[in-house]
Amino acid sequence: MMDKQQLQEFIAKRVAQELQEGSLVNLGIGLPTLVPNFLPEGREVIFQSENGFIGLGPVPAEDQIDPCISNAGGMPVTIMPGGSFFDSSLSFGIIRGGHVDVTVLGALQVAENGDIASYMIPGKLVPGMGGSMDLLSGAKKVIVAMEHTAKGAQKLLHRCTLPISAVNAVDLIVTEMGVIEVSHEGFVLMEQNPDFSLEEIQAATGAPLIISAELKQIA
Amino acid sequence: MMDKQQLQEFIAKRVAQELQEGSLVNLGIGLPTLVPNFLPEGREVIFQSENGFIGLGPVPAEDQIDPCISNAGGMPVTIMPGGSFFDSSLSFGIIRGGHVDVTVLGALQVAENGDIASYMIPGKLVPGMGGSMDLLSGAKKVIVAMEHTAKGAQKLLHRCTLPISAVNAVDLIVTEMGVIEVSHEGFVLMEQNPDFSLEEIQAATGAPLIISAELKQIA
Amino acid sequence: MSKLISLKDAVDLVRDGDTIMVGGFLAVGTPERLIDALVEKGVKNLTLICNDTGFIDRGVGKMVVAKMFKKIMTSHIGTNRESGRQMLEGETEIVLIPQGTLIEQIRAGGFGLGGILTKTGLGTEVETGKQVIEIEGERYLLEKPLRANVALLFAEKADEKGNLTYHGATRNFNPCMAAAADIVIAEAQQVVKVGDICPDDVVVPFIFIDHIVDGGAL
Amino acid sequence: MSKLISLKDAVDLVRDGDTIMVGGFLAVGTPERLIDALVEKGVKNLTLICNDTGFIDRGVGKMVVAKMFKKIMTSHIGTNRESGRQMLEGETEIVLIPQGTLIEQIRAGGFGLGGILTKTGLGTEVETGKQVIEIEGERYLLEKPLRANVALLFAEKADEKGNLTYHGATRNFNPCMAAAADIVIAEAQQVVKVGDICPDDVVVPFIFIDHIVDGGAL
Repeated sequence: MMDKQQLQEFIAKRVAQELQEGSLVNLGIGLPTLVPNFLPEGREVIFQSENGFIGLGPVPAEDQIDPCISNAGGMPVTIMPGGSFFDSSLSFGIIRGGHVDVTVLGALQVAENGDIASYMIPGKLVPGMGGSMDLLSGAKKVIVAMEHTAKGAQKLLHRCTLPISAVNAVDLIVTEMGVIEVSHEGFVLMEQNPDFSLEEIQAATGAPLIISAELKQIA
Repeated sequence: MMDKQQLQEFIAKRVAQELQEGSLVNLGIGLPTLVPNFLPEGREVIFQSENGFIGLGPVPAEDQIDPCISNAGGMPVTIMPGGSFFDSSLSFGIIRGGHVDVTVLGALQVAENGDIASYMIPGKLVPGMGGSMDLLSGAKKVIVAMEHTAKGAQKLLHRCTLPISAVNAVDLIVTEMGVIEVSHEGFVLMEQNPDFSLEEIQAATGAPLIISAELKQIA
Repeated sequence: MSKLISLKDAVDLVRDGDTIMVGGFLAVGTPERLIDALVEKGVKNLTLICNDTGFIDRGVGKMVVAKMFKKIMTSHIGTNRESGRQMLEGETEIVLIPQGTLIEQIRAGGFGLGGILTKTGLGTEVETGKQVIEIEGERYLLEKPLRANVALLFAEKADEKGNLTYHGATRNFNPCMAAAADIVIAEAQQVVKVGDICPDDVVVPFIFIDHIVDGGAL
Repeated sequence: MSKLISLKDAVDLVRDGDTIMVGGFLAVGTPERLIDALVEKGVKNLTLICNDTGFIDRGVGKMVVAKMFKKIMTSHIGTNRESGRQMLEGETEIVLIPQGTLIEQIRAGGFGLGGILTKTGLGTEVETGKQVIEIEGERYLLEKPLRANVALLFAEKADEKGNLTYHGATRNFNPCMAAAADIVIAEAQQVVKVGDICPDDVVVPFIFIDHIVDGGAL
């Protein structure tokens, strides 16, 4: 059994394989920010951050922090050679205009039609959507990276029960149990973590899983 | 009788008096570009140009020309201390957003309701509107600076006969004959060039002239 | 003619009941001195337009804690538990707006556009009560322009006329807000002479800026 | 991985019948080398989106003289008598668009907005055939986004990744066009190494630029 950290790293590692050479990628806060740690050696992926820059680099050493250079979670980062800073209207022009190849973000729920709920639990927890709704509507590919269930409760559902952030937006879901494509027919299990049986994965999923004819083990 | 140049300078000189200290002003090509030559000593007026800058200064000496620094007519100019360059979307944000205090431009016709025709004579001369339509709709005050007639033909009319550039846009008209305010009641002659009689001015005008109770001579 | 004024004179321009815009993204690029002075002065019943509500001890979050807002229009309140508490307990009206829509509404307010047309928020609660326009078979939400009485901005450098420059990710909402308020006050880390900023490097032209406050180094 | 290509390879990306955007304002900030190479190659039936049609011997005006356009969308043709002649004799379709509307339509095309809402052109021939939207009692023209197959841009400097900077009034339409075309080619007066442009000074981020041509000094 993986602990929380191992589980998150397992997911981040698999997501990293989805990021193509030269692609422009926006990472949500939390788990998605782990993804760059697992990029294959030598693969150049360009990270964009909605607070206004391109070319996010690794977290700096304590004594190298520039308080003006932070990611969309407000955490200190660095900027890679060739990176640039700009204002929010250009930043969301990039996002809304379809110039971001991939966005990786978490979710509270994902429906089999690609609807996603990710910004509020009414009456309880209301962080707000930040830039996520724009990313969901503008990015060419949307990958949800999250734990398969929330304290046992299903998160992959027939329909979202929480307020949604976007309609038909999600393309791929990566969890500790497997890799699921959101197709016109619904959830398709493309890759399986062999630590879980197909029965266990289906039981943790609130909608029918189509098993891909080319089902593989998560590498 | 004034020659063409004297006449243009006479008009430009009167327009210059309208420009307040610290105001942001956009000058159309042609006659309006003469206005800065007649600003009262020490009055600081800021000139904006729709091709993307604030702080236009005088025409440079031949050997001081920077081909990248030109006005909206494509002519070489200089930039004043504190000036800045930007792109067309910001330039027209300034214009459309009501941040320009005064625009001074020429016209083919002006109607007594403030309509202005200035961008084409169908089938004959079609230069296009350039930035003028945005200036007419966005600038706080619109001053038309032009000769009172075109080879004898009236240009101040009851209604424009040429395609208009904007509706109800003109606030003030300065010609070699006088200064005319465009009011809800129509053209009001505020100032008179004493070289012309009231009858002559009316005869050159294609709509009734209301004579202001405070009619003055052009200074 | 320098636009430099004191912190006290600057915050006196903000009145009870005003709508204010404040630059910054999770308190990066936020005018902290102006915020501190406003908290000290104790203005009331403000409406805030800001990307987020910062932290309880940084950015506009300090004003949230001081209960200075009756209404907040923002994209995110998740980093300030007091915003969430005030919302859930009905003390403060919080209007959540997608970040890309919010910045574009502010830009439209400053740039004389009648509104913006975006797909963001279609089919979500964001759509509620709003007009949907169909253009060539595609549906778009019509979102209206936003303006404020006062904008409180951050800058790295300001010259004495009010030309502004930025470093790093501190621009965010600041340049668009500069055009969208009746009174615009910029807090600069450094105030320089006119001419010290190259005309090619100006991010916000001085015509938008009414007053400058010397904020000193962060 | 430099994006630098030859002039010949660059113009081979423009095909007969394409819609092209070209940066520049009365030939200031226009990629003259690319234009010369296109004229030499002789592409046909293009649609041009450009602020103006330049002069008969400068800017896109040279392409007008070479009769390369079937349609031109522009704000001004008054400095090029050949544009006017082609229009009046019905050889070329010329669509006149207010300059502020044109730049905002291009921005909308690149930035994923469904259109723009402006008062410019209301009550004039520009309104003909267009939707008018009423927002809070005010009328606005709905103008649609513009995109192109290829954008031909000018820059002062480009680094090898494609980050661009500008000097003087050469920006004009270039930055917005960078986002609004499928293939974007920048002609830079000077090509520098990655890292030579400070991240705070980049005007057009490299992600928009597909190819760079070294145009040399003007």
